[in-house]
Amino acid sequence: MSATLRVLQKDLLIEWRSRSRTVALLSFAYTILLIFAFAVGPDSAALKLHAGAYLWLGLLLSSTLLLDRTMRIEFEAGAMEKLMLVPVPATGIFYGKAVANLIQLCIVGAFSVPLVFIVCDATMVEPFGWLAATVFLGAAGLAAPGTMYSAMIARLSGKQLLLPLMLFPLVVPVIVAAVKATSLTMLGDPMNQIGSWLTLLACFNLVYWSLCGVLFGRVVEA
Amino acid sequence: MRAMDTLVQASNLGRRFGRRWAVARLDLSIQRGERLLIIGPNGCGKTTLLRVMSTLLSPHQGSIEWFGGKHGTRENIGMMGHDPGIYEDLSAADNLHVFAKLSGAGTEEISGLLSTVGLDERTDPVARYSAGMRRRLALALLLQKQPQLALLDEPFAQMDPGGIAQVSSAIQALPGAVVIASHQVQHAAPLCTRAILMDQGQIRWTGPATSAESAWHALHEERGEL
Amino acid sequence: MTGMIEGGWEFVWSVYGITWAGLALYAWHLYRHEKAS
Amino acid sequence: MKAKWELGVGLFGLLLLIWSHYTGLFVAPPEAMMGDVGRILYAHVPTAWVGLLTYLVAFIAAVGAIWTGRWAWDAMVEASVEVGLLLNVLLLVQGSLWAKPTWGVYWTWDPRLTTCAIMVVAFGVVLTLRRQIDDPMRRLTLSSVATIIAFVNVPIVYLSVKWWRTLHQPYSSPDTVDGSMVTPLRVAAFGMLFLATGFVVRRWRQVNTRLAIEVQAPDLPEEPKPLHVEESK
Repeated sequence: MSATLRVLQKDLLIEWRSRSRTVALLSFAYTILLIFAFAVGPDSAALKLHAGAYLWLGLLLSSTLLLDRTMRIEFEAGAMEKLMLVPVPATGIFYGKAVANLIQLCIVGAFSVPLVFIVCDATMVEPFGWLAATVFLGAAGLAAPGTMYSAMIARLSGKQLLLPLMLFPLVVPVIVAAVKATSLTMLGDPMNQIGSWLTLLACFNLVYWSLCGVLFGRVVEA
Repeated sequence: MRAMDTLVQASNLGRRFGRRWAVARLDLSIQRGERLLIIGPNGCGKTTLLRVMSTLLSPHQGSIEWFGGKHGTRENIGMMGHDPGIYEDLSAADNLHVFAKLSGAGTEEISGLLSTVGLDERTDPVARYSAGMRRRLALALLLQKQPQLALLDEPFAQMDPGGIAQVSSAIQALPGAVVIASHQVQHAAPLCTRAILMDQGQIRWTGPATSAESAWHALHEERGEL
Repeated sequence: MTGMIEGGWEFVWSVYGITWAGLALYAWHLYRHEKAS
Repeated sequence: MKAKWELGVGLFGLLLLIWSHYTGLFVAPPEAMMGDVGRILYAHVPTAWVGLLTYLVAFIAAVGAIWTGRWAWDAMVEASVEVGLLLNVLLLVQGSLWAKPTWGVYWTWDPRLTTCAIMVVAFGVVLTLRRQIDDPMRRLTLSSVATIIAFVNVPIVYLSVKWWRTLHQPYSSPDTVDGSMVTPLRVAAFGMLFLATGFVVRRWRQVNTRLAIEVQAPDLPEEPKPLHVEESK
């Protein structure tokens, strides 16, 4: 457990020191959202209706960039091998890095939400807490398998193509549930289905945060 | 008492990559406090042997045992490999700070370590350091760990003369056993007690470090390269 | 028997055609590798 | 490579399949609701069941490979994922060709079909991964992990797509199969099962031989003659 915290501290220190890159990630998310708005056109009805979709598409695309970078830091200069030689247990490395990715995705999400509200003139019918929960659970759903897969393919040649391809099947339930929950919070939830969507997201996270933690050791040692 | 002193015992060790044996039929034992020099042409398996000894690579043949198989291996092994194993976004002091925290060691002597390897406490990230300075940082990380078994792959590479002197004194100060794989025999030999010459993954000669130079020549004569 | 879909044989034939083609293709793929190994 | 029982099983499955498809196409009455289009089910349903079963075998093999690290499991992962992918792709095509006359459109976001499409990518990646990695041990580990994650993902995707598609309006799927269709359907299912078993086991033997050659340690370089080095004075 303490190993996880220390790896997390390390990663947050690295991200803090390379703040410029995190700002670049944010601006990337912003440009994605603006491009969607331009693509859909000025009529606000469509924008308002699909605000949730734009938020999550922006987050999804940013997450691929983020995941690739956080693993490159470990593998490019051979730091991962030094971590293993400390020795830091593989579960500590996985959970530390996954939580660091989660925090950064939440930051990107937190900064994207206001922009979505402004650009898409979205409304907020349900209490804000639901939206925050959705962003957190959705980001967690992207972070766990993302950290796992980016570590698996870090040393492969075709990794730029492989990461989105590998993540796609896992992202579908996250995006489906997160976009639905977000849209329900924005446009009203007459039959209060948000709870079931968030439970689905929570189950997804439960499965993958534990499964990836168990398998990560084998992946790193191979 | 002999078993107690053997830090690494490798018998008939083999490791291959695809069809080629990088290391084959290798018997080696390293005692506490011993300083072993590994020399040999490029691609003779020096790096592979070091990586196997560091537990990062598992052998395909034979066996290898650390510290008589008694206590933990990885926390007592320090490796300075080709990759510096550092975080480029952090400064040298931060790198040492991070790894100290990760291993639960104290962070007081970080500035001392930096001066022993000739690095100052500048705060700009290691990404802007020269190759030589990165290797000094890698050495500092190894010194910080004070390992029972220190494995150094080309410690003198890309080092200026001042650096070589600092690396030599730092190596001499290391407590446990030290294994150095190096081409700069003139710098490495004085630090070591024993030497082995490897060629195509096998040990061709073993003897005192003082005659490492002549062993090197003998191999070249045999190959007709001189 | 109202509401029964009329015809549609072309879809039935294409489904069976593609299915059997796929299975035959894989059998051929196995045969080719049989020779190789 | 020698055992050939699987060829017999495969052929037997082929015969069952031929009989059941012939009966389904020409002998059995048209389906009550879908008429002749319902005959697609004799090919579609067995492909679905056996496809999923093959993926289950791949999952078990992957767990076995991770657990024991033996090459036999690794070969089974590749063989069953390959055949599973074949059946999966066929299922996708059959599904959309079935949807057109029934629903008027090739793609209906039907939960089963959508999950099937996503699985093609998930398991396709496993094969891509196996081609990209040349170190046998690493290939075993990474492809097994990818298979396990792909398989665990199936129910989650199915559930989320089903809710996504139907949470508001109820969803009816004409799965009820009346009496006269049952026998040919069941025979077709067994036929496909035996055929797929023949494919998987045959492919497994081939991959096993390939891996055996690849993994078999080359003979060691011969003992070098000692080097004559005069001890320095």
